[in-house]
Amino acid sequence: MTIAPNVDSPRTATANPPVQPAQGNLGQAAVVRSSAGGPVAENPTALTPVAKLIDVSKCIGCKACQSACVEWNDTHPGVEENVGVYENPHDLTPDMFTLMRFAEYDNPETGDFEWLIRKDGCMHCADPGCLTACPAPGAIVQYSNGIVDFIHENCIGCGYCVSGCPFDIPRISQVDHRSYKCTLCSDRVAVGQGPACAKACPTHAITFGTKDDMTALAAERVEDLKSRGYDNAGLYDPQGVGGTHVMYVLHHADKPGIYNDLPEDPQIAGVVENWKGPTKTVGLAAIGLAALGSVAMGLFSRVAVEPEDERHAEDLVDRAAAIPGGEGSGEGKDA
Amino acid sequence: MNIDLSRRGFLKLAGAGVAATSLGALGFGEAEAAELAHVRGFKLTATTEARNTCPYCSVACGIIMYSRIDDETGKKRIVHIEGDADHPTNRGTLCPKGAALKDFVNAPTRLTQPRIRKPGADAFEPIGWNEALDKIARALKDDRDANFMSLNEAGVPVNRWTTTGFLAASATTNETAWLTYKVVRSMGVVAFDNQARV
Amino acid sequence: MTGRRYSEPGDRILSRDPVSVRRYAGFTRLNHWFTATTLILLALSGFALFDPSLYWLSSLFGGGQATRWVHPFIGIALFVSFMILFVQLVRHNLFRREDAVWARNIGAVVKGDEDRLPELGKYNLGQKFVFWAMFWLIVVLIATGFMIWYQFFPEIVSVDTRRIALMVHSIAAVLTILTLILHVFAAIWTRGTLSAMTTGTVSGGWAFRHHRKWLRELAGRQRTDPAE
Amino acid sequence: MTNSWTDIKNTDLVVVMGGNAAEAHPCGFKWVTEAKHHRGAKLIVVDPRFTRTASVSDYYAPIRPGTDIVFLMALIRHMIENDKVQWDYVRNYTNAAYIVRDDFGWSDGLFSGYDEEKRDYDKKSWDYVIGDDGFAVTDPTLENPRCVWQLLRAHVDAYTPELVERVCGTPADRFLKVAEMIGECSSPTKTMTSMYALGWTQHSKGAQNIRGMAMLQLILGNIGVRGGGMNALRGHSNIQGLTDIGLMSNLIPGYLNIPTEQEPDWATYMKSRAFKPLRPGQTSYWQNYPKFMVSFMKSMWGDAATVENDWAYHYLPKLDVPAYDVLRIFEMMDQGRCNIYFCQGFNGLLAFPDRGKVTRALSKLKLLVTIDPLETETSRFWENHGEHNDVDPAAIQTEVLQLPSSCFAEDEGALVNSGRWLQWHWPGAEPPGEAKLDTWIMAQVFLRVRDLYLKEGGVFPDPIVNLTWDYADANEPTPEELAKEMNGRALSDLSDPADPSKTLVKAGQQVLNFSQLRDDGSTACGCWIYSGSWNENGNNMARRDNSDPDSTGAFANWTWSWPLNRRILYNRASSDLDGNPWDDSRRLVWWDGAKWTGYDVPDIAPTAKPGEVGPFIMNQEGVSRLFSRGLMRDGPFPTHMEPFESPMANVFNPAMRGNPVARVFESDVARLGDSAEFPFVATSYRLTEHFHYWTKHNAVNAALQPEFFVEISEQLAAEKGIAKGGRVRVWSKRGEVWAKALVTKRIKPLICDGKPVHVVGIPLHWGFVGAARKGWGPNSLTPFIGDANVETPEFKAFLVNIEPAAGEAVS
Repeated sequence: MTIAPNVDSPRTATANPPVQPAQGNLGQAAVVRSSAGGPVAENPTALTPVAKLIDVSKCIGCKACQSACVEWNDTHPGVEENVGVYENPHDLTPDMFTLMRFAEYDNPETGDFEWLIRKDGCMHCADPGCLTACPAPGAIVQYSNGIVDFIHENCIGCGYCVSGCPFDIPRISQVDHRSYKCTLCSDRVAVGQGPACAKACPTHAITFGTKDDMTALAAERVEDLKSRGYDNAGLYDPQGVGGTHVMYVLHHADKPGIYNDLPEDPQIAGVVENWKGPTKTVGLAAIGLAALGSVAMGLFSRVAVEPEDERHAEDLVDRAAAIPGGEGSGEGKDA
Repeated sequence: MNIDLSRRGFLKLAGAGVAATSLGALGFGEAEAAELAHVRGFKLTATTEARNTCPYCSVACGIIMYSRIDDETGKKRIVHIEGDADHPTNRGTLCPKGAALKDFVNAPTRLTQPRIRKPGADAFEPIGWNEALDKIARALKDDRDANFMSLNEAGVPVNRWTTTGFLAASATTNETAWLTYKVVRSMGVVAFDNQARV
Repeated sequence: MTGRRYSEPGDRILSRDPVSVRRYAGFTRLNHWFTATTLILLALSGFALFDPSLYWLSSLFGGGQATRWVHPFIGIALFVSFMILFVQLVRHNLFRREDAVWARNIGAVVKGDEDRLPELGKYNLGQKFVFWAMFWLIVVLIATGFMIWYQFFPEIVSVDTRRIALMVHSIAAVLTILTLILHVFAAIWTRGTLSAMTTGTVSGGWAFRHHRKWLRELAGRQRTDPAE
Repeated sequence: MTNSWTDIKNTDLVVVMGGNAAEAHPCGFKWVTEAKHHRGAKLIVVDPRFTRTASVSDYYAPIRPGTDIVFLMALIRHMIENDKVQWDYVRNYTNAAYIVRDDFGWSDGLFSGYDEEKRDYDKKSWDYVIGDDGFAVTDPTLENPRCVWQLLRAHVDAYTPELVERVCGTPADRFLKVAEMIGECSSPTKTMTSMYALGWTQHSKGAQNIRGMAMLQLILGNIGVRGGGMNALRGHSNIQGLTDIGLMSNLIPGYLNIPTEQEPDWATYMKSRAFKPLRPGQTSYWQNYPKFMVSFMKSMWGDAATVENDWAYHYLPKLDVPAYDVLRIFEMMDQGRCNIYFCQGFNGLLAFPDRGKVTRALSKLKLLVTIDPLETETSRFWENHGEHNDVDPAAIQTEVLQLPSSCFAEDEGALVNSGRWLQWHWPGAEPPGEAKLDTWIMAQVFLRVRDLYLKEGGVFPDPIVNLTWDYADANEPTPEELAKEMNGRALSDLSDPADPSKTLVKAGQQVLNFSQLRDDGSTACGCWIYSGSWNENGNNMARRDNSDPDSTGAFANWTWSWPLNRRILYNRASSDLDGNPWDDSRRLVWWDGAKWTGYDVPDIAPTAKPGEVGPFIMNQEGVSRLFSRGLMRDGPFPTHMEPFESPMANVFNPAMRGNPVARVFESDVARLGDSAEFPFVATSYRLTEHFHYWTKHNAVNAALQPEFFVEISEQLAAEKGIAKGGRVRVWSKRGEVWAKALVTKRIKPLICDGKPVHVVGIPLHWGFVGAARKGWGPNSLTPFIGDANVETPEFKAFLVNIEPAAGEAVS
């Protein structure tokens, strides 16, 4: 199956991947935002926003998503050691774009124990902190379907994206010094496939489709959870970052923090905003003005040494030399 | 003279000098034009598909194996394995083991030649198929002829062979299993079992 | 006979007609220009990472990756170099009573009519301000610099701290560049100053007009000098 | 599985006990989440640990390993006491009404007929009262105190919620909540499914655990219906197939049996397999046994099997013991009574209990042949790997031949999934290097042995030289040839019994299915239950039509399932006595006035009148058995038995250790520990990141779960001063291992008989070869004891001790 570049975003992938040459719909033509003033499309292809929905209440923490992610993206996470937890690798790495995080929670209300398992990874924010912070033009782009992708050729490995991200997701490779994170399998989505993790997920805890479809599905799930006594069940689609293209269904949406510190109200840090905003403008302006100002002042005024200053100086030196042993002291001549 | 001094001094302002000249040299960052946005080329393009089922647990998920001819060996090599979306049981999904099947098929610890470990030796050494199979046949014949029990104490024909045992696999095909059954049973082996219990 | 209050050991009258005075030794000048160079390079590479409109500057250093890599190392060079300079110049940059008077008559300074100003030693308050501003800013830059040096110190501080460090680093950088501009401007605006850092000498007239106490002391020491 | 993976979506309640489906069968577990999402189904998990399955459950109850029978019998008691019984089902489809002999009884934890010397029962009394008409006597009112129902009621009376709390350590309120949720499924319109695996089988009374749940399911009317059933989640991709094809010491393909010494001739053998109906008009399908047996003999030995020589009856070995199961084989090996051993795709060194004994036994072999795609610890059992395999190669005289075989990706054929689907697969690559297909290897071994016998003669060569081998290429029989051989074909024209003038099947043609098999030698069939898989319509196992009319979850045209492409066993029981579905929303098979019809292949003769022929046609009774007569060695009802290594004595009979009829070898008695020396209960299990000892060869899975660890509660960790992630030493009477400690809230101490019982969880995926870090398996610690009926090793409940370990981290 060949996808014309103008074909719309896929719904949750139900077909097997193509093996015939397929033309994708993600590329420069669909770029709506690009880091550091990188190139954006004149009038970008209008793709329907997509989303990955992670239903924590269906997740069994099997790590199929991690496995599928590694296989699809050809990364090679190392064999670490066991440190007394289920998380392996122990954190996101440039070779592990997604990670199951396990939390053991004694629910004070019910007195029941709960094992809260959350798939961590890039949230694909509508307002991405990484893109805001990035100093390299075109290193981070946002496509019209909402996918935030790294264009590694343009990445300079400064790590600003790590500081810019409200979810602490990007990781810098110590090998090629470029930043890596979940691409939402942009290469699969481009040809009408869902992300590898969503396709693999055994219990369909991860589903992929248009953001509208996923939001509707989430509502259905929340209703089911409420019927099972999870009164605070809800959808996690934080507006602080303009909403995300990876969303969670949580049984305890009122306490995202209990799912391994999922941020309550994530947003791009104030300092980052300031640094990338006022500091930059004001700073550059000040430098510009100072430069101009001094040049101007230099033109209109100067402090020059007058000839009599030289004479005063000679007198002063001579007089000092003239005191005891004055005449005949030949130091001056020597000079 | 003062003026002279200052002019010379000004021209010696190193930093500015370097900057000025370099800027001229490089057509103002043309070299730094950003690579245009693009996604990774679709990696399954022009691969061959084969339908199979996962060899691990008994859910028997449908999988599709994508292969290419390996330049080195000239043999077909699996480059990717993914769940079969058409399969009624798994609907394209796979567990963490199934999703990584490719690395099982291509594992560095796959065996590629018959090997023998001689009594008391501390290492394997290669052996040819023929030699290995003849060794096995000889050993079987000798042991069977020596220990086959035709009649029991009561004189009832029992035709059993207890000094050689065979442990069958748990992931071979029915067809392999049937052939194995025929071979093992025909010889009268009773110490015959499989992995059903473990 | 008299000790030095306003001058460095190396400072002395070189000739009397016309008077010319040694202000900076060769090493000090080299040190100064090295520091200056690193500062310029840092400014340029820093600008590249600071604002997209200036990203093209990264081409001066062989591209974004190279710029990202080299900037911190130049920073360390600057720090070391500046500190050596600092040790040489700090003594005469300490605050003196006459600096207050000078400050009060800053208007006169700008007009250039120095008769209304007190006689000064080797440095005036303006120069001292530049000296100390540079010192403190560079300290801040090197400290925050390490915090954001992701390649080698990814874990040195928390993400939150790193975010603040990033902002402080850029603000400090801006101030440093402003100070640099002031420094360069003053050097050019006050004619006869540049030679101090190029040839190392100044004219007697320049010394008489801007740093009379310093000149006096040197004049007074002429005889004793050879004994030194 | 009586049902299929896809059928689970039809359930209202899933009970996962004796298994951990989410962990071991994630993609099958999808159908549980599906049922929860779209049917509002509930999930109950009963397990010693709060498992991954429990993490998505609606209700969880802890239980002490090895006490499931108490829990299950208490559930049955609860259903009877609270009238949570599907009466029509129990009355008509079970043997509740059958009258049992007066001399049958139970006391002190033992049934009538126990012989302590033989460690066995005389099962004579465990039977029905047979009337003068030769049929079993019944009392449809269920009033008779000697009827199965009344006996069951009396039998479970002791299993109160209090007993559950005392023995299982399950808080009574938790048990009652579970009982209440399950009770709802006694309604004909509510169904519960049981998903279990080795959590129930790997006990010295594993078969009785399963009996217990099966009885409960019958009482609730959940067998044979959509969304119900007893669903054994098989562990390996084709262990169902290997069992169907009878690769066991005592089996013949299709669950026929290898004769014993007590059956010296064909007639005697057949007499005990006459399977005469125990009630008037019942099918008792096993009456066809001779047809299947003769067809099997013909497929093995063709013309050499004749009516004159009893179909070559003596080509078959006769057993002197119930079975030469792996435990017995390794016991014999250890005694030096075994010389040659083959391990085909099997890693015994890590898979069998008491690794020390396994190593000792293998060291006494003359020749070990391993056939595997991968390196295995077994093929390198003689190699020193420091603490991970501390042996002296020089002292081991076993010769080892390691033969490289193909893997799934390189061969063609069918695997049988847990739902009995035979699914054909195709190769996508070629075996690496000199690796060969398993079929080629087996053919080579056979042909070479046959040639030696033809050349040299030898002891009883007949079964070898006469084995049918009519394959196009003798060196490499093809999957198609072998599959067709199992389906069976006509050896001469088969005439239609209804009209002898018509020929049903021409000589040489594939039979349609086993209904065409004959006992006169005119048909050959390797595995009767697979008959129909590759008939004249072609390879039905390769069918890929995934349509599912009315989304019943049947997928009748997807590949092929045995028997006769039937997807749900006993499906006639999905309708009431008159043949109308119990639940209209879950119609499966029903009587349309003239014949049986529906979404599935009816599990009854199409024209068998409802009300006359019982739904359980494989049983002589025509009904299911709440009382299993003499069919199980350890009792017609399940009764509580402690594990052989247990922290507490059997409450019914403190003197009784483990299963009173389980086989214990002399040499192993001394290797059993007690709770004084080994105070903690250990249980072994899989992790979802790994598959047995295979995926440790895989860099990806090794990264996902790199190193051997054990799981303990925060309380035990505190008590022993064990730190999270610290290194511990775990040892039993049989061996010791070192592991990382995973301290978790998911395991909590249980209070049994007033004392806290700590559980130590031991996953099983590490060894000394592969990509993952070196480690051990639980089998270094487990006892060499099996289930009384099928000898499945007691891997799920044994005793250990644990302490913090100094020194280097593992590997």
